[in-house]
Amino acid sequence: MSNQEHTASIKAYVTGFILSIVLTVIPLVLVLNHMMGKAALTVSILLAAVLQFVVQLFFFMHIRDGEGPRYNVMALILGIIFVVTIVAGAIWIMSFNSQVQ
Amino acid sequence: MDNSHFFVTGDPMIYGADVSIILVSLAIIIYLTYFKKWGWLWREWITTVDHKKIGIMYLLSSLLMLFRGGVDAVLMRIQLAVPNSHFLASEHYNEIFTTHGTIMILFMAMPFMFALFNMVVPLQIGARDVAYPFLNAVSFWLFFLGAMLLNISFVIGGSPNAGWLSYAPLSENDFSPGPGQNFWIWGIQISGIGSLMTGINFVVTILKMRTPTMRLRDMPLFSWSVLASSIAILGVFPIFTATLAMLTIDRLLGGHFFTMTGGGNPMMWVNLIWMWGHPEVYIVVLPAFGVFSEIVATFSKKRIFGYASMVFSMIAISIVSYYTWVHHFFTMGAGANVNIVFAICTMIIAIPTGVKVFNWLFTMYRGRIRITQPMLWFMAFVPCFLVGGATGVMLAAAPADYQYHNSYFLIAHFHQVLIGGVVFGYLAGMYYWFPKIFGIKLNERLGKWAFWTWQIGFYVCFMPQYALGFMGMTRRMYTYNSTMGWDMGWAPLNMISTVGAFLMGIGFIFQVWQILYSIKHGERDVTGDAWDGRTLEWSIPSPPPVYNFAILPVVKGRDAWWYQKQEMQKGSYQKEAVKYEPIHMPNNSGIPFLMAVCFFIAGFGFTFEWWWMGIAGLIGVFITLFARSFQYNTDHFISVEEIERTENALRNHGSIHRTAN
Amino acid sequence: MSQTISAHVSDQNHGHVDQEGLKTLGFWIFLVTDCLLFATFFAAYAVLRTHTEGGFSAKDFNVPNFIIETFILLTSSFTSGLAVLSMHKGNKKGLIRWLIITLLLGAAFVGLEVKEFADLAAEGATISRSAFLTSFFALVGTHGAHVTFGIFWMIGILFQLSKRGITPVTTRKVSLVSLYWHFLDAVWIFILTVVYLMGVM
Amino acid sequence: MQTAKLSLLAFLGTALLSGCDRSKFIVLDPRGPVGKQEYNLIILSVILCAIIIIPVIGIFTYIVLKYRDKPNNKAPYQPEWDDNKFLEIIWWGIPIIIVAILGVFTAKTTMNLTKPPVKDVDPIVVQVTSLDWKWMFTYPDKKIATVNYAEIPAGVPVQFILTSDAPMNSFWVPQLGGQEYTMPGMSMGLWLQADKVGEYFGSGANFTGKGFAHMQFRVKAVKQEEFNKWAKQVQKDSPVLTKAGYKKLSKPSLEKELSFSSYPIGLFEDIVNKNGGIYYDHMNHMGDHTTMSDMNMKK
Ligand code: HEA
Ligand code: HEA
Ligand SMILES: [Cu+2]
Repeated sequence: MSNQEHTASIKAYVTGFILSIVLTVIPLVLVLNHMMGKAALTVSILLAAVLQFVVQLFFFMHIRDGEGPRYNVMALILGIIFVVTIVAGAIWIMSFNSQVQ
Repeated sequence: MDNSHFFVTGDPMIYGADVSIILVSLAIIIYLTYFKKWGWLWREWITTVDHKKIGIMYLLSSLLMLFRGGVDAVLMRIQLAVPNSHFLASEHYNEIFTTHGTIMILFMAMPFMFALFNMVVPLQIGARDVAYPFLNAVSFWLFFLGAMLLNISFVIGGSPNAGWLSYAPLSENDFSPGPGQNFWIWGIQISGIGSLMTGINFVVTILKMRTPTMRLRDMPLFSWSVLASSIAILGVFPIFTATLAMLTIDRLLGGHFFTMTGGGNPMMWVNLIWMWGHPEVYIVVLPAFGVFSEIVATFSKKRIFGYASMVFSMIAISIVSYYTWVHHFFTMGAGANVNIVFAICTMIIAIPTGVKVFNWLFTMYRGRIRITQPMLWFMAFVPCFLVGGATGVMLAAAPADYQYHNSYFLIAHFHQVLIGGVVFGYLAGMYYWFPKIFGIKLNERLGKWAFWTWQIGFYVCFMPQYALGFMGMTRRMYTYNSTMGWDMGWAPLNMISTVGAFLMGIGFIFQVWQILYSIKHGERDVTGDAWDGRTLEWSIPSPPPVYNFAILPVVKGRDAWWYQKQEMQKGSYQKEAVKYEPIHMPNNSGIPFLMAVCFFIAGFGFTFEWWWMGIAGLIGVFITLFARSFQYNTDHFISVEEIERTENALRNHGSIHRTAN
Repeated sequence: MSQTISAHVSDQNHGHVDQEGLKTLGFWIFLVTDCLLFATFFAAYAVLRTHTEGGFSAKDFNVPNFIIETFILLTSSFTSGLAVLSMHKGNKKGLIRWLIITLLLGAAFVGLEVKEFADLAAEGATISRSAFLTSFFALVGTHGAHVTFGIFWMIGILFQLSKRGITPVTTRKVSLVSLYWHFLDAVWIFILTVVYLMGVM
Repeated sequence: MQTAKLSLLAFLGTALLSGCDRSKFIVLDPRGPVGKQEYNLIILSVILCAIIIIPVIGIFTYIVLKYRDKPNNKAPYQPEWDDNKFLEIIWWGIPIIIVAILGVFTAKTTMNLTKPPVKDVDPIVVQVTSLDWKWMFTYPDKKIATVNYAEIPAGVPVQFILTSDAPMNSFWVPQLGGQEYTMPGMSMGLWLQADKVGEYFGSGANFTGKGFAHMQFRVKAVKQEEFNKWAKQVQKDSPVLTKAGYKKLSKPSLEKELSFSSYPIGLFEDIVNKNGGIYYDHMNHMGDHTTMSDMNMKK
């Protein structure tokens, strides 16, 4: 994590920026023009969001930077697992979908 | 909000408390002034960033809170000793179990745990401090002032009374108006932020601050347990912060997260608070496991058995504990499939826990067991935790839990793991590392008395509670046998249980006596290695100098100090010529304390819905943050001469370079 | 868990810990925990989003407003990156210029958000109107508060930069604030998707 | 080791002192099929835990006694022995097996309890509303209501449908079966059945504030004919529960046992809906507009 080596270059930033814009415009167009069924639409825009998150990570936040054990990557992966657990778990549990006793 | 009762009135016990609080505060102030100790207090303690001193402050506060929580417990037990008792009124009883639970877990167990983190981890991994000493001080002061905020509710404004996890909608404005519930929110919110920062601090400390030659796989198990516990802290305390913020929004801004009206969903509170609450209990028990791992190896004179699976099981516990929270509300009826999944995940936790138990047993196997004070507590822990864990597994069988839930069976389960696991574990840790931090061994005789009264008291108090659970007695009842002529036969067992509580109280008094007595008359430890230890903390003098290690130790594997001692004994140990280098240390700072005071002011203001005060406090917090950001002169070097002077003085005490016996 | 000793030693030059690197790792971990904080608000929003009590619902969001907000924030994320680039080139002027632009974009974003909230309140869609609105204001407001905090943080750093120039310490501070800014952009993407797009769709 | 003995002693002492009277341990003395299934699971879990916990405590005692650090101790001493794959496999393996067994039975019982305890008898519905600090029971078939006591026919499965018009509570009749939360805005189903005629202790199990300790109630199981007779009696003799009456009843207070000959139509549904029920598809009918047969079909 020292500052010696950087994947940051103007090229990376511009690429990242363009990709982000594209990945923002696509879901906007899809949603505002009602282009798909509800389920498909939901999946596509979530997918676009996740892709954009990845773009940010690689092109802006330089997740690949640094040497030695990648503790930041490990933290991030664990964090993502927990995030999914929190949101999906809450939705699943709060749907109260059958009789218990 | 109705603020007409700023000072709690009406109960003689509270007037008593008022008077004693005023008297004690006065006594402290007079003492400090008379002996001109204010400057000393400020320079040496309030502004300190030294992890050892912070550890000591954590320890003192947690013992104080054990006393406060224990007094609550004794009051509850007095009320329940006989049926139809009028010792405490309903609301008062409710306040007492709420503060008892909150204080014991958040202000006793957590700080006790942080005390051990701070006192031991840097020494064990050969570091000179934690990764962020300044942040460490912030964490402590946030905890301390958060705890004080909750504690003053007893005499100002009224205490919270909706249970230690304050289920909504009972904890909402409709059912709990007044400042009590706000005290609960802000007290634990402020200290919770401190805990989160401590978690970050120790994860980074352990990953990055080890002495360069210590690989993770050489690291002592206590430090591993701290890592596992800290990972769990990072995973769940943000949820805690957010959940409390939601309740704050409901109460202060009229929101509808968990209200009955406006489309709110009270079940969401239950769901979110247990997402934090369940891992929280493993957060506090994991370091206890770590303590025992050190103690067993040391006092069996043997390497710890199955190191790799010990590490694996701890990490597994901290991750799997994230997936069990529903077992606290099987009876909410989220669905049969939900219950089955979470029941099985819960039972799975028993597997790595069991592995740890077996590894401890086989560490003793073919060892040489010395029964010292720390070891005594370990030996009390094993059967107690086994039984408590087994009743946990019984609770985990979801349909069986429909019968145990919220009954005294549950109360007995969790006291057995919390006292048998956490309290015994931390006390063992305190006995074990006391000589290291204070240079004093604790008196054995008084220790034995304390130990046995605790043990007997514990079983007398909590075994009957399992039976009470089977008799249908539910928790949080301030009285029984008073209505409708139901006599369920609960009275005799409750009486026995109360006797047990008193015995534990006596045990605690013995411990306080033991500590005070030992400080005055106790045996000094001049060797630095009071127990013939195995890990690095025993290689330096007791108490250690500010910088811990004059030269960062070289580690060749696990149990580094043990093998170094053996080499020294064989004479094969090559002592390198000491060449000191200046040591880089952080400066003391008053900002952490001031920041926490601002938080306290904010919390107090919002508690009474005095917006001006709350916002002023928050602005104060930001000012202190900015002040820190503009500070560039934050550390200094200790010169070589000073190190030489200190080391020589310590060596003349006869410590580090003695050869192993 | 199994690096070799030598790799490890180079990680920390001769026992003197690399203070700035240490702080960067800590900040990363803090960001991950902040993610979990947002996740909790997201979870509450996901559960409560239909609980509108017959009032304002997610269908009624102001579309142009959130589109503009999104592009402003995206651009500011880009400009904060450019600031870091200038810094690595040793270009103090460029660094300060890009930081100021980032900060102004951030302020514009917050301004639009405040306007959105004010409009909602004027319509009677306040935080206490329904559980849906409570969870909406809490989630989006928490993000807005983060952005606001970032703005003040940048102002503080700007002062330090103008006084001290590009030093290892200020370099670390600029890197962290920019990391924070990218992170807020990433969170916003999910707010855009889950709150606004899934709302109006 | 001493502590282990001690715990055993304390446990035995406890059992003795409480008079060895099994009937006091109502959870272990179930009087209906639901309670019995849960009882069986309890016993199974006790046995499975005992199988492992007791030997471990035994081994522990043995090791501590044998490997004491005494000068003339002849037991082997191997300070470097720290690893044995075979042993490790054993102690990962045994708990896994036990957890697997317990897990299977837990899952089975959980699924079983979602169904009516017997199939050949038509169930009845009793709606339960927890209030501050009393229990209200409404009988949609008989159109009567009671407070703080419920009468049910013995041998007939009862579908209790639970909600709350106050902070959430938990409905628990230990001898008939386990509890379930009563929650505002929800209508949850709970199957219970009394095999024999008798009076059973019930209580609220989830804390709701000041009067919580007094939220105990009586469930009286009687023969079917008597049940019908009782209902008729209530319809004839008792006062009416009006809307205003309910409003007063739902205010925080303690009440004695009460009976009402009728209650406002749709009372239960209104309670559920006004507290947020409109946001859930209620899998359990609220009992007002359904016939028993399509309830059976669903399960
Ligand atoms: C330090 C605290 C701590 C610890 C370690 C545990 C450990 C466990 N707990 Fe406990 N628990 C609490 C503190 C703790 N608990 C608290 C405070 C509450 C109540 C909160 C409240 O409501 O206020 C609670 C409540 C609670 C419930 C909810 C009950 C209810 O509300 O109805 C359940 C249910 O599953 C449960 C289960 C377990 C299990 C399975 C374990 C396991 O981790 C235990 C594992 C250990 C062993 C099993 C022993 C050793 C293992 C072996 C020798 C291996 C082989 C054994 C077998 C296969 C059986 N606990
Ligand atoms: C680490 C956590 C911890 C610890 C250590 C304890 C310790 C004790 N607890 Fe606590 N307890 C909880 C955590 C803990 N508890 C929680 C989370 C709850 C749930 C709260 C809720 O429902 O919301 C609870 C609830 C709870 C109840 C249930 C209340 C109810 O539901 O109505 C009871 C009842 O017996 C009880 C008793 C005790 C006793 C007797 C001790 C003893 O071990 C205490 C011993 C210590 C002392 C006694 C200290 C010394 C005191 C003195 C020196 C004073 C003077 C001495 C005398 C007068 C003798 N506790
Ligand atoms: Cu739990």
